[in-house]
Amino acid sequence: MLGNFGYIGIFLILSLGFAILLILLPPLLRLVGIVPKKPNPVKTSTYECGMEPVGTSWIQFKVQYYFFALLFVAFDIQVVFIYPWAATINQLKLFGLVEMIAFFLILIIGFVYAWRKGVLVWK
Amino acid sequence: MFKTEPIMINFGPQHPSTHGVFRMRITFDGERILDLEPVFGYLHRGIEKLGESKTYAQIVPYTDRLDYLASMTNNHAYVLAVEKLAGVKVPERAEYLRVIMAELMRIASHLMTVGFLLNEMGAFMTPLLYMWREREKILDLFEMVCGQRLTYNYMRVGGVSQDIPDEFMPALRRFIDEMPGFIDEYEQLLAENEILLARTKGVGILPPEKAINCSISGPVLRASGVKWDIRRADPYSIYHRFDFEIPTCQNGDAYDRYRMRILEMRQSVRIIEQAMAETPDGEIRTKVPAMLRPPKGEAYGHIEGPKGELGFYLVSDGSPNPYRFHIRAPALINLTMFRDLCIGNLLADALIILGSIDICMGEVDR
Amino acid sequence: MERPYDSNELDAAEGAEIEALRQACKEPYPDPVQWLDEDIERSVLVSSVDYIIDWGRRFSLWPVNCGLACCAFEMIGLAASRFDISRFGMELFRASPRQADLMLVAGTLTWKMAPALKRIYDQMPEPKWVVAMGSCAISGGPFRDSYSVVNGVNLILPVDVYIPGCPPRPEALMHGLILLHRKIGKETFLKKR
Amino acid sequence: MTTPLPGEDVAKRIGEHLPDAVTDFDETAVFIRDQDVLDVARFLKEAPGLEFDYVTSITAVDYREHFEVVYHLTSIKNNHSIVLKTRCHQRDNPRVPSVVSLWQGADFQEREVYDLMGIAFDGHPNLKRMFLWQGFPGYPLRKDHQSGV
Repeated sequence: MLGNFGYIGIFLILSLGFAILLILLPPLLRLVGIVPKKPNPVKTSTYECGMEPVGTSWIQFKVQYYFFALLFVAFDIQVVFIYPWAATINQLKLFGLVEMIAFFLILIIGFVYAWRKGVLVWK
Repeated sequence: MFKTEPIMINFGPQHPSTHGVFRMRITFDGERILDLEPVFGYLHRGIEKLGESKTYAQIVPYTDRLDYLASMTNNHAYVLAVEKLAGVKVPERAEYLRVIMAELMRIASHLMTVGFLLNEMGAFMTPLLYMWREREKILDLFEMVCGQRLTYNYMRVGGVSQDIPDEFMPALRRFIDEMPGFIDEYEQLLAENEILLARTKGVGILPPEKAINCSISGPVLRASGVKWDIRRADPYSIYHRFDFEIPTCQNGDAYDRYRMRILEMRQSVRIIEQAMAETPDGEIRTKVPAMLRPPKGEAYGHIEGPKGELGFYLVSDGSPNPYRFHIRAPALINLTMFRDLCIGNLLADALIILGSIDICMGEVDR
Repeated sequence: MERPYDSNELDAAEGAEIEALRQACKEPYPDPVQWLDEDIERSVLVSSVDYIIDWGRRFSLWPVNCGLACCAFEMIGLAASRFDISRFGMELFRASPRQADLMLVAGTLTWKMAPALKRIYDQMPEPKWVVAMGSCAISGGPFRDSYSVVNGVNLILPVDVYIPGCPPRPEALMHGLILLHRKIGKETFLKKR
Repeated sequence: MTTPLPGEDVAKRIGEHLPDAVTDFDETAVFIRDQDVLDVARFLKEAPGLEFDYVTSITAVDYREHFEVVYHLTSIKNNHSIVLKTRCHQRDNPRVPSVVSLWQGADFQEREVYDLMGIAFDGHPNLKRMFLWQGFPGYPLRKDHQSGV
């Protein structure tokens, strides 16, 4: 009888194993000769619609991009918390629902604040 | 706030939303466009030079490959110019067949314009596949008449190459009966779609006097409120016999250019309906020598193509091939004010403006 | 409007690159059927591992969309709902060459476009195949004696399958792609190493 | 119906305004000296009865001993059209004043004529090769250019 943490352990091993396998697969296949290896200087150059890129992309760009990323991360974390909640919704009867609504409200306040400040509108 | 530096990115020849191999060097400050430099020539095949060493009949296939989305109207424009130069009379039946084919081609070309415009707006492939379904029906009609799907080579100096088979008229009848229903379907799906409204309303506004000054033609000009359509302003062929109106919109933004295509499709259906009813029997081509030698002189014939005023300027020195063969490409000239419309807008708007102008690189680069 | 680049200088550089490529590409690339050693070409023994790998590659070819001219619309017609090529697992036309393994050159290649096309081909990961669609891509087609057209894409790239037609009908294009599938099916790896 | 104005009347009107600009005319076209193109064009654009506010097409023809630049002008207001032609005789460096300051539509068409025929337009904001690449030998649409080079 493995107990709960046993299952989590197996799950951890499987997911890590799968991730590592994916990372090691191309070099492995290259060794065996299935993936052809023909290095080519142009192959590693940046793709810009078939043209040579001009200038560097290491420039001072607008700080607004950062706000988009920030809002995305906030709502991405929210989704991460929704999955386990949705999975166990029937155990946590009414309490779970109220809890989730409160969680939503907190995030919506942040979103409305960002909206009011006009952060997402590209100036 | 913080100082930002501009960066130049190539919207190069190989890009999904540049309608072929059109290239732009865009200078950005974040998402805002500071400057845009169009670069042409990636599909320049030198058709005008090749035309000078071909006879008048051999040039017709070249005109198919000019605006490859509207080959039938290219043939029509070229053939009208040569008939004006050589003074050739065209039998009645051929005139009616030409008008039917030209208007069918206009519908197919407008379908492609709206389809790809929505493709760029993010409705990836769905509206395009809907509109491609109608285009396949039109291509079947063309295939019935001249055996080809894209480069028809259907019209000849003095008439048309082949007569229509018997099953053409019933098939055209079926298509004409269904088409308004499909256009309503598009209107219902698209006209009030808030994404479409948000992305195109007030984007790329082209004032009428600037449009005239930039010698814009076609739906783009009429979307800015200028009522100028060659079929009414300078009627060629038998367009004076049909009654259809020239739709115009008022504020000349991308949404109006989209609506212009929908309205023009309805008018084209009306023209085809009238032309079908009055098509007489009889000759489909007057006898014209293969090595046609038009008299010395020049002629400029123009028609209202789906993209705008498509003109052919032919100079003849009496020999079987033209001394000079110039094509007035509406798509190239419609791009004159593209740079001014894009500066100050966001990148996403620039692609919508390009899509609403609707260029076809075969005609732009020739 | 201050531009972070000088357009004349860029034009001159690109012009020089085009001119260099034009002088360099005089005779066509050999068609890549040579990767099969001559002696085993006739009796190609494809082991089961090869068979599986070829089967996987054959039916998941993603073309990079380099539609240049009229043939592009027959290619899109093929991807549309009537002549559906997603039955062969090819419905995704990738815009970036990084995620594509088939270059379907559809249309007239001009000398000004040639360096761009060659760069896109080089930026595609191995294994990659090239299909020359339409008589313009095969030999310059109706524009063969023009001053600015490359007389055949095989001057620039090694081409696997040539599909004649101007433009070829979607059925002809499909037949060409099936030929390519058959060609991919004969590739072997383990024996070569 | 876009009525093509007879060359004679337009030539007479231009003659009153710019005496020695018109060199010749025939029933549809007016021939003018190449250095007066801009003044004649401004007159045609602003003259009360003419108002040619739309340049339909600008092209050039190589008649071996001279070049001919052809302007098709249209007036959308009065729905009439005229053809303006100028001849430039020097073959090595033909120059014609540009009309981009009057009609922005002439921008790409003049660049195309410069690129394929080699006629330079003075005063054009961005006169560069348009279709061909820098370093392309010669001008392809000239009669003495052997194609396929």
